[in-house]
Amino acid sequence: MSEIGNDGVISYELKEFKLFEPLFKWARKKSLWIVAFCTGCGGIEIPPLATARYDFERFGIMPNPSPRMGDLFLITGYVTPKTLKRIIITYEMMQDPKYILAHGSCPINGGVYWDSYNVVKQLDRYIPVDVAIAGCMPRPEAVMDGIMEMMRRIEDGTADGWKRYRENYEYYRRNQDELFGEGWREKEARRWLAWI
Amino acid sequence: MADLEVPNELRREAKEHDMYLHPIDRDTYELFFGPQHMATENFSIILKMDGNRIEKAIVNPGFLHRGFEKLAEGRPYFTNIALLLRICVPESDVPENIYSMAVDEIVGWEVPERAIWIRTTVLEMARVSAWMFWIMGFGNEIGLYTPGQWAAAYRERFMRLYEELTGGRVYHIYTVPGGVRRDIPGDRWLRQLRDTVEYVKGKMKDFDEILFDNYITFERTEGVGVMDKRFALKHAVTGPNLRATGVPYDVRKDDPYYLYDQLDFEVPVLKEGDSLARVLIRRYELEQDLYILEQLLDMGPPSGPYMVQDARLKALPRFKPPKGDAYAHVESTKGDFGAYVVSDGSHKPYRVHVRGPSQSHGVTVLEELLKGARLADVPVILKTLDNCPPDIDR
Amino acid sequence: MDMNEKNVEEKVEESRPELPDTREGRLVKALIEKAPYAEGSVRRERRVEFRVSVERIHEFLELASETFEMLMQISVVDWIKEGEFELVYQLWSVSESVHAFVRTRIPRENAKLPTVMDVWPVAETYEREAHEFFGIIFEGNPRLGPFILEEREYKKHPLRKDFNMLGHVKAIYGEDFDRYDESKTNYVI
Amino acid sequence: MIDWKLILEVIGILLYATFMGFIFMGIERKAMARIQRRVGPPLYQPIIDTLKLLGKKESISHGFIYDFGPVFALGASIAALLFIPIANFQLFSSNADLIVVAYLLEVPMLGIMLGAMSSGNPFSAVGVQRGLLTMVAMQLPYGLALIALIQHWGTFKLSEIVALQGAQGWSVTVPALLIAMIVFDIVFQAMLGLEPFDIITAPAEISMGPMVEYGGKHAAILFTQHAVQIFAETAFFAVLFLGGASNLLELLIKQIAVLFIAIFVASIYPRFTIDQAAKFFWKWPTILGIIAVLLTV
Repeated sequence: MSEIGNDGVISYELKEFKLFEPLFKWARKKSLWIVAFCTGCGGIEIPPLATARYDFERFGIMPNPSPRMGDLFLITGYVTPKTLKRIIITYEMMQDPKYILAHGSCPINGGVYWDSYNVVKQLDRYIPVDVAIAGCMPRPEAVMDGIMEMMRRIEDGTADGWKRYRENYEYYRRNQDELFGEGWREKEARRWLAWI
Repeated sequence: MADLEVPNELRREAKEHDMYLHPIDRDTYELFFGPQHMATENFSIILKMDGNRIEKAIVNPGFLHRGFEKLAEGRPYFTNIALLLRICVPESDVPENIYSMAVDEIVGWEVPERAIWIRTTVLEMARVSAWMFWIMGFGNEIGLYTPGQWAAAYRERFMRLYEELTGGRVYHIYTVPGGVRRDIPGDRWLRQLRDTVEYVKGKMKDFDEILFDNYITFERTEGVGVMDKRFALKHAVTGPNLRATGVPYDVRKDDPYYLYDQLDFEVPVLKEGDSLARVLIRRYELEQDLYILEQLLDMGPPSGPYMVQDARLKALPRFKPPKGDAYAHVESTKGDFGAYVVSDGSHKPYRVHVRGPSQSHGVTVLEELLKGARLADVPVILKTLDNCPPDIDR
Repeated sequence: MDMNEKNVEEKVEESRPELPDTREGRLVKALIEKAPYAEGSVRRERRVEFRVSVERIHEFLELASETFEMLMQISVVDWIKEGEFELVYQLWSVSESVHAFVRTRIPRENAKLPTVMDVWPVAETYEREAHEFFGIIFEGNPRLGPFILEEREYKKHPLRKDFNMLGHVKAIYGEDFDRYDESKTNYVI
Repeated sequence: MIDWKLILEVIGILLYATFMGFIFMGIERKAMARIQRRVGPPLYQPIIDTLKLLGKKESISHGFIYDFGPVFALGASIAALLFIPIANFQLFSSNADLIVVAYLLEVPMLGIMLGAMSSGNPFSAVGVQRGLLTMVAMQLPYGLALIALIQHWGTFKLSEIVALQGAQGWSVTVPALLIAMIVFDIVFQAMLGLEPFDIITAPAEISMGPMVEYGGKHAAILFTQHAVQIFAETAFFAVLFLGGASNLLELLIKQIAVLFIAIFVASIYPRFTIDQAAKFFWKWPTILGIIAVLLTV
């Protein structure tokens, strides 16, 4: 993260412990921590999910206030450009492996806000989405199903959004710059994260 | 279009007002509170801190702006219901109702009695479930997770009833101009509602013991974020926040809509105007709302149609109300929620303007109250004001 | 609910409408006597209406603030055919339980208005919003500028009627909406 | 000459303590969930969490101190653990090991503070500020409770305190020490970082405070440290006031009893603000502590 804003390339340690990888995969599946960032109206369905009726803590899922420790980013609903900036920065602050679950119709194609001037139409162009749930608003069961799908994908290794983001960083970066204008990171993100 | 530029002198003034353009002094620092934060939910406050005290707070909303008012101008009257209810997520029935009331007034429809009863019941259910949500939010902000978890589970009971009545959990798309979209499923639903109300009423004691009568809750909220009556009126603070300063203004009493002039309920008023008063007011109101629901159930739904009988409703997408405008408002848990609808006689509204209660207490009032507060008070003030960011952004 | 509403057009024709002898009527009469430049009428129970020219709007609102304690909203309506913005100050009187619409019209081009922040501090938010979405300048409000919107949308003042929303969306997010009817010609809402 | 038995015992106790510490964290989460009428995660959930954090790829560091802080904290926790007589094992011993343990248990906080300070995040800075103030605030009642205990038993040696309790009954049965235990229990809440004294992490205020910048392997070390710390603290409590233990099972039962008190208190009280907490510590627990000390004179 310390490299952000200099040349736009994020450096990664690529050391992988091949021996322990199956164990880690299992652990990743069983302990998904959600970044506490409700990005839209879908945030209203997170408290029911966390409480008695649905209780996702059974599966080791719990909200975590710090993006550094988070694994799962729930994009709960439509994304406005103003939020997308924060989403991108938060996503880049999270440490690999990290997963994105897009929640509702709006991140897929705009949903009811398909003609709104302030709603991002295709979230997939700006950050990699691993699993998307359709519906407005998706029922908690649907969200649970999405999380289960995410767990399955983590297990068989197809939840590779973080790898795609790293490999196709140019593409994502270009789309982001097209939307926000060049140099938005230096202008704005530096102010939010002055200590980095 | 004529591009209207802001004059330069205005712009410079605006810049000086925004403190984040100034270099940070050494003994003070700035804190970006939200939107990635547990307390603020889609809302950002830029705090200029001096140690543990807040010197200045700048509210930075807009993370949820979808341009509803513009979108509503491009959609027919009845389609707008499915759009506008998204303004207030925790109680989505409120925007439905204000919009429907305003259109009813423009058209001149007398909504049938049965529909009125259903609308009142739905609104009160929305209020109770919003209070449950608020208990969860407030508990989480001050670090007491237990009652919140219970409350969110009780809210699920109302969600189940909503599902049976309307088909939706969060967004109901139920109240439409001229009535409601469908009838009550049957007497079983009414019985279930009564059971739920009884159940939640029985749980009030638990909430009292653990949250409202807790020594540390008092410590945390007493004397925090005090406003006086004059300040609240000048800042158009409404709802429980205004009643906590000693003004007995409740839309249900002062501008009665639906069945509220036939119902017997009290408007709790406290004088202190601090966070504790706001917390307690909300607790009393929850009790009152449960009482209102009981009265409504005792009254029972009147028989008759649930939708107004009008030939124009045959061709809904091309439904055209006459020219005119109307302002309707209801009492939501956050305050006075109003909508101003202008019709130019076409099949789309000419202008829909929604007044969210957080618009008044979520920006200037919040900035004023945060001045001089401690960092630990920020979530308390935010939650006792019951700030709802989508109201501000729309 | 009392629904005896009147159309806007009708009221313009009535030069001096008869004020009924109700609480609302007396309220309007008292205010009109103090401010003879304003037109006042009663719309229905608990709804009164005033029309004031833009030059004296601040003066009138200051006067009205004695009875109407709260400024609930400033609604702007863009009457593009007439080339005017209509500003509706929604006032509420806590003591009298009456809602008042105070209407004023300003030309669309170079719309300027005095701020009412000194009367109701909350007007700051409403004015910022009205400025942002319509480009109306409230003289004396120090915080006009991007508030809810980002810079790019702010410059276009999106709630104006001549803002081409679909064109703007197409320019930024691409052409493909996936919202056509069966003939693939028209957008479906 | 290498004492192989001691080394084996150290490794065994460490493994046991870490594992049981994780289970204690699991119990904490599970019990909270049951109070909140949920099913809750499995008891071994913290182990999975730590494994997952270990498996993360880290791309950040804020310098040597940032990396050193968690290790320092873990080391201090382990050192404290080794001085406590755990059942029939007391690995290290000195004449004043009560004082040593009492202060070694506070050092980990300093380690976390050290690392957090170098991360530069303002939330961390506020958290550190709060953490240090909490430490200062809780020293007084903490010290008073320990003084009462030492005065009553007349020794600084933990093993002797255990032996004396075995002979004359648990400390709790002595009225003065019962008061001291109440004081210690209040302080204990702050040492575990639970409500009403979870001011340091306060998720809704400063989003995890010192831990906000830690992720991946750093966080895994901090988790392990927390596990060892919980084990050591509950064992310390059991040794001081509940008569120690002659075998691991007895100790475990006493530890879980102590833990449950902490969980129940935590689930019914909200969080203090930092100034209220300091005021609170210097008021009731201090008064009670002074009474306890005076009674034991």
